[in-house]
Amino acid sequence: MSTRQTEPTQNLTLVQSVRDALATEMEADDDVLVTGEDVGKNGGVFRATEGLFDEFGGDRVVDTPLAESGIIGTAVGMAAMGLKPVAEVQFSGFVYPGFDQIVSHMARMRARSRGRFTLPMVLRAPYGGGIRAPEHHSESKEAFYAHEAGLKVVIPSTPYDAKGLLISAIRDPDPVIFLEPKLIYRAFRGEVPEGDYEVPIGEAAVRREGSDVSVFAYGAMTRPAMEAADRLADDGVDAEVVDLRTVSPLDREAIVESFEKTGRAVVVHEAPKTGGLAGEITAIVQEEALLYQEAPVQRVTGFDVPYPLYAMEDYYMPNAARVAAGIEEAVEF
Amino acid sequence: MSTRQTEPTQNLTLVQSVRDALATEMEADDDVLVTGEDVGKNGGVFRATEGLFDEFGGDRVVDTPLAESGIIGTAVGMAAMGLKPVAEVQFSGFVYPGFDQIVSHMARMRARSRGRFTLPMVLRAPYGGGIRAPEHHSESKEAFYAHEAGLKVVIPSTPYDAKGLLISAIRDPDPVIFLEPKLIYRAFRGEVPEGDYEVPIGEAAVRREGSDVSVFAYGAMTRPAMEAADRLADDGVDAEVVDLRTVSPLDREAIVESFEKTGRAVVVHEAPKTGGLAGEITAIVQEEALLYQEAPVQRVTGFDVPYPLYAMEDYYMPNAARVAAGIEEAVEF
Amino acid sequence: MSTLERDPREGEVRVLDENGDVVGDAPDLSAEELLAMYRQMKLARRFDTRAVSLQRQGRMGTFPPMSGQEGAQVASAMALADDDWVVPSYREHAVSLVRGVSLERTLLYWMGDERGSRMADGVNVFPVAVPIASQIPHATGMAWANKLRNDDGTPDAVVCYFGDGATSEGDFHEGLNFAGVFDTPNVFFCNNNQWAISVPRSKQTASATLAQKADAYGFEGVQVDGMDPLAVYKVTEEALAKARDPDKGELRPTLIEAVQYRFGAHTTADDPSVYREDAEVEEWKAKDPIPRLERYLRGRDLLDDDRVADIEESVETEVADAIEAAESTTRPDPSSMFEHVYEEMTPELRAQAERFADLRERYGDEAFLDD
Amino acid sequence: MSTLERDPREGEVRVLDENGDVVGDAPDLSAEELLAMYRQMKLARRFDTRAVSLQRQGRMGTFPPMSGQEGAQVASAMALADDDWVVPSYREHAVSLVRGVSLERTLLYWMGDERGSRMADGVNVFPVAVPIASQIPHATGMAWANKLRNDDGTPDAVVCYFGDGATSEGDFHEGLNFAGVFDTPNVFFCNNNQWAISVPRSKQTASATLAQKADAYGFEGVQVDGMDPLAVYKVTEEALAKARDPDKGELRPTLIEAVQYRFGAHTTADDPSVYREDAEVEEWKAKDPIPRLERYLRGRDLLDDDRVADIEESVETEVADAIEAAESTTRPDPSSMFEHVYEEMTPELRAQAERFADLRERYGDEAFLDD
Ligand SMILES: Cc1ncc(C[n+]2csc(CCOP(=O)(O)OP(=O)(O)O)c2C)c(N)n1
Ligand SMILES: Cc1ncc(C[n+]2csc(CCOP(=O)(O)OP(=O)(O)O)c2C)c(N)n1
Ligand SMILES: [Mg+2]
Ligand SMILES: [Mg+2]
Repeated sequence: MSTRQTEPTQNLTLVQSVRDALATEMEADDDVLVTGEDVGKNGGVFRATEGLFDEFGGDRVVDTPLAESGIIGTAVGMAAMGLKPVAEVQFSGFVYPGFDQIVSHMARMRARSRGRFTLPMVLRAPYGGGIRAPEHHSESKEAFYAHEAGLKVVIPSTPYDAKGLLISAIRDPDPVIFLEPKLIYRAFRGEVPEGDYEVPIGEAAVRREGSDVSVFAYGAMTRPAMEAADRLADDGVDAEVVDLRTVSPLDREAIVESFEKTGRAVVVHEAPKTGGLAGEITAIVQEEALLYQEAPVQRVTGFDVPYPLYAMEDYYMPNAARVAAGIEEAVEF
Repeated sequence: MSTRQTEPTQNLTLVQSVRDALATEMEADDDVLVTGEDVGKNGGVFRATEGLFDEFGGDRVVDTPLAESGIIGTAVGMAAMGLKPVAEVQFSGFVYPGFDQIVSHMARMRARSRGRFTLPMVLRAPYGGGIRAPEHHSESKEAFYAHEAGLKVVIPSTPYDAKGLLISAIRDPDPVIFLEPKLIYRAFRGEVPEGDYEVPIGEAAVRREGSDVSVFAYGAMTRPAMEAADRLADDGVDAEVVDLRTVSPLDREAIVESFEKTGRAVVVHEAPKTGGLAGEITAIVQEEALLYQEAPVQRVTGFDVPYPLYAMEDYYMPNAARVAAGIEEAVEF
Repeated sequence: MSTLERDPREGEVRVLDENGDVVGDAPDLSAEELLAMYRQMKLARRFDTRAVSLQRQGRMGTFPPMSGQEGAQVASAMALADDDWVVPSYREHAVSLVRGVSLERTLLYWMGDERGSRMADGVNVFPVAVPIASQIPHATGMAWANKLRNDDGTPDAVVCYFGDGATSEGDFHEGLNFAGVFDTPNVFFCNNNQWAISVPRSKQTASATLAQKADAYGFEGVQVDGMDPLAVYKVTEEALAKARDPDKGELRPTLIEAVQYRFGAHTTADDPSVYREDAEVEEWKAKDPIPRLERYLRGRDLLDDDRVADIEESVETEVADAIEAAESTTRPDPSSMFEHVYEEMTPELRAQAERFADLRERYGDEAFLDD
Repeated sequence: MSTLERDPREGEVRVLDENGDVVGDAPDLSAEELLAMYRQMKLARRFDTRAVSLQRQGRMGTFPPMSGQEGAQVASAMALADDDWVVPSYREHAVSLVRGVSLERTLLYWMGDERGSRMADGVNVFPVAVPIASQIPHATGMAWANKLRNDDGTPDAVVCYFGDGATSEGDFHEGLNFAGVFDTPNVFFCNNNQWAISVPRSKQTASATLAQKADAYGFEGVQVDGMDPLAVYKVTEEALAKARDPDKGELRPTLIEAVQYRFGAHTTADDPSVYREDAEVEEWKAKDPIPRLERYLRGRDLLDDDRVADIEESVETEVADAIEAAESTTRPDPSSMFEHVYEEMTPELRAQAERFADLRERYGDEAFLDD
């Protein structure tokens, strides 16, 4: 389902569109509630829940104690009873105290109960690096969640998608992990319909068509991917940029389609290289389209090091220059 | 360092060799101690610590309260003070309550403190499926740990390696996650030197030389890989079987060397396919040796489902038939 | 006084002493209810014994017996109202039984068949939770949902069961803390059976009682003789009443520590002789809840030898029928593994399921089962 | 009495009242020690103020100020013996200062330079722990190691700091429970500054005090006026003595709840006016530990206007020098990112480091810094 073109829009940042999605769904569905640390009066440390407490009250916008397993575990319980909790973990690097609840329960309650108990819940977390934050505030470990069956994992890259994907996530009958790239929370604005609309989970978007090489990216990495593609256009390299938007399930069809066209690929993510989703995507293309492959898939990713303190983070994060170097290697192979 | 051929050996199962490694290192080094649930008087639920409590006393073989974050977190503290704790988590599926301690601290204390505080600790856990155990007792999520920089991850497949690798892990200045495939804890015996010896972390072993296709496996999956190779030998397919032994850091050199010889590969693991290490290994071979590649790398893995209860586990676990089918596809492409 | 010196059981609630003599106020239970309680306990004991031998005979996988714990389980479960919820660990077969989970279903579960994990519609029991203590936050969330959705101020309660070992896990702490803060209609029922596998209660925590851990969350903790079914019924009933409708200044949740003992092994894979003395077991067997309640009922002329024999016979048949039914259930369809992962299969999962079907067709199921 | 009704501060240890008048037994501190305490508190306050403005000026990243908490931090840290250890959270600049971590190093850390996280050799302070409560099990493990390695029965103690919010995390529970069970020489020092970002203490837990949470672990919990440095010194000293050498029947660990207030924002990224009233802040500012100690010292003729001015001047210079030193430190070498991940780089990591060096060479550092 996509938005009607005539609908009024607002010019929002990504974090505002997250807030807008929450307000929209809370308005529409009494079963939706928001829980987490500082999501209430404070409106969230990034203001993603700003004003919701005043609008919907303390029963539906709940400041919890400081305990991630408690947050996720109680959301599992609420969801099993039919509520639709949208739980926030303050930064994706702080999900881990609640990791057991995710992999042992959130991902499997449906399978365990053979469909009797389902968990229409969303776990939101600001995600990724680049904002000069302290240790543990810049993690991107989407690969953990993508390896766990039963979860869906969404990472938007535009205000429009953020709202549409979050609405889809809240309505989704399955548990969704919704990772919000905080580097682009306020980096730019976009037109976002006022009403409700869904952007389907599991569908990639081609952000730039091209024929020489496919650049697969998501979240905040879509920007440097686009920028590198633009830069290289001047050198006659025609890069296609595919924004995956959902990393579980991956849109294999879109990935393969683009790769069959170009025969070359660069995968970009902030997460460390080894064990990151670039490996998975590489495996997919050679599994489905080896005969089209003309060069090794280039992985332009974070390094296999703990995310450094911010004095060095610009060197850690993939950027346009590194993506461009990857594209060049793919094209020149 | 390898064992001298003249040394006396014992005929041990894999779990006995784990115990033997612990006893050997505890004997040699007073700083080594064992902690975990039921590791003391009970000798571990798989008897991996049998007799150690009587031999080394309650200060060095410690039954802890039932709390994995406490187990791993206190081991971090002990290791920072120079002890060499070998902490056991009873099953790898129960590591998750302590996952934060692993990714936020165990993996990074050295980097965070720029080398002042190092963690010469080992986290052992029985691992993998196939023993008709209840839910959560059959997990294999080595990919989580391999994606986290700062950890080493070892998965032995023979009694000889189990002892030598565990001794190396205990002596290693960095934190090691040591996953013990419980399907083969007692499935067969092997000659194990009585004295101490190291099997180096980070080195794969070629278990069977071959020229047509490389089968990469580790842990309990080495057996069906060998069996499939043997079966197909009758059909004239000459498969090489490489037992990775360490999954972080991967022995890229051995992987690439084998693949350059065969041009075809099958990767076998119990873990779910998506986001599993087969993707990483596929990415490595095409990154380093695309020009040698003659067929898509076949991933023979667990399915993207929660590990089923045991009535169905034989259908979930990769076995010789599935590996053979994968080899055939790789060879016939 | 240091907690090290205090007698950890001095404040324990009791109704029957070890001989079945009344030493406290009995709860208000009808003759039928008392007899039903007795029968369920007998049924649970018999089921437990048979299940252990099924495992020994290779007819079932690892099984966690609960003999000795029938008093705590049956009596607490009987105190619930129909709409209340139970969130069990893996050892609450008798609770489940009382709450309407068939023995057949419980057997199927321990036979490794996921269908045993699907509670029948209308049965307000959550699936077995294997990771220790991890079900506690669920129970808090469920009770919280009940409270949020309830309009008349008396929400349905949620009773969560766990062991003594579970009190050491972070999830115990977080689940109970949330319950205190959000004042949720929960009863946290700790089956303190003295052992967490081989680790005795005394090494699990230095606190004198487990009940006192409730202090940390601002609500009440109660210690009860868990092998005294009438005392258990009483404290559970009171806790449930408070959960639904607390007095002013009271918080809804309660932590109940039911002091008891597991007579058998931790599971059929465990050998308790390695870590505990027979004398200790015998000491606790003297507190067996079943003869205690039986003596009480005989004393009130609700039971005699004939009725006991009748009950034993009917219980025997019921267990045998359940085993027969479970064992004659056709094995699950292997392809069902791919179902219920998501509401709708993802394309990749569908592809995997198809490939799996294809392999089975090509090689036959023997190929999967041979190693 | 229900915990809801009890005055949560009724059992609090106090020495100085809000006017600096003595209302309890003062600890045995020399004039030098008292003056040192005062100076460190002044230094911490000044440092804090300057650090916040550095952030405002874009010269430093997010910073968590601690004004208002100097009494708890300085006094507790001064009570430690040289060989004792400190395991801090992220707000213990004053503790670190007292324990020998230079202000320059603390600044470097908050300027995003990992070298600020490497404590100098011989400084028994663990690196900053950002994930709330996660350092608590480390402290237990460290104290456990001290006890195991100690032969004379009086092991070095480990003092772990954390906030009120941290008490809700599972790691608080597990860390304290292990400490009780293994009877480790720990002091768990809770800086209850009333707020966990925007969540007030009253919503963090329903327990009346945080100190009483120690009951769950079988050891002592003490509540102290955390803005009364002399009271803090006293309870910490007592806890440390017990940690090293407990009386019979006593357990070594103590949970200290130091009741205090953070005057400023949670961090420079936080705006407390959104969630709390100015009046509340003013009320707590009246308890400011610095003027309280100052009045006490003036009353005993240890301070007068001149000495205060001298101290203020020397403190000013010390902070300015630290800032100067931190800001003139050359930026870290980007390739150092690959170091200290392992004792020896793995081959893959070496390859990544080489490729990184190559890219820097080819494109120049500008290419990395421009977006
Ligand atoms: C998180 C986790 N860690 C470890 C285990 C393994 N394990 C299963 S039962 C058990 C002991 C549980 O003791 P207790 O809570 O007292 O319950 P009981 O079995 O006595 O009923 C352990 C350690 C587990 N299931 N989950
Ligand atoms: C595990 C974890 N969850 C969330 C956060 C984000 N966070 C940082 S500080 C803080 C509040 C801490 O409050 P408290 O423990 O009272 O310490 P204070 O900051 O008041 O000193 C939160 C929620 C974190 N750092 N770690
Ligand atoms: Mg128990
Ligand atoms: Mg606080």
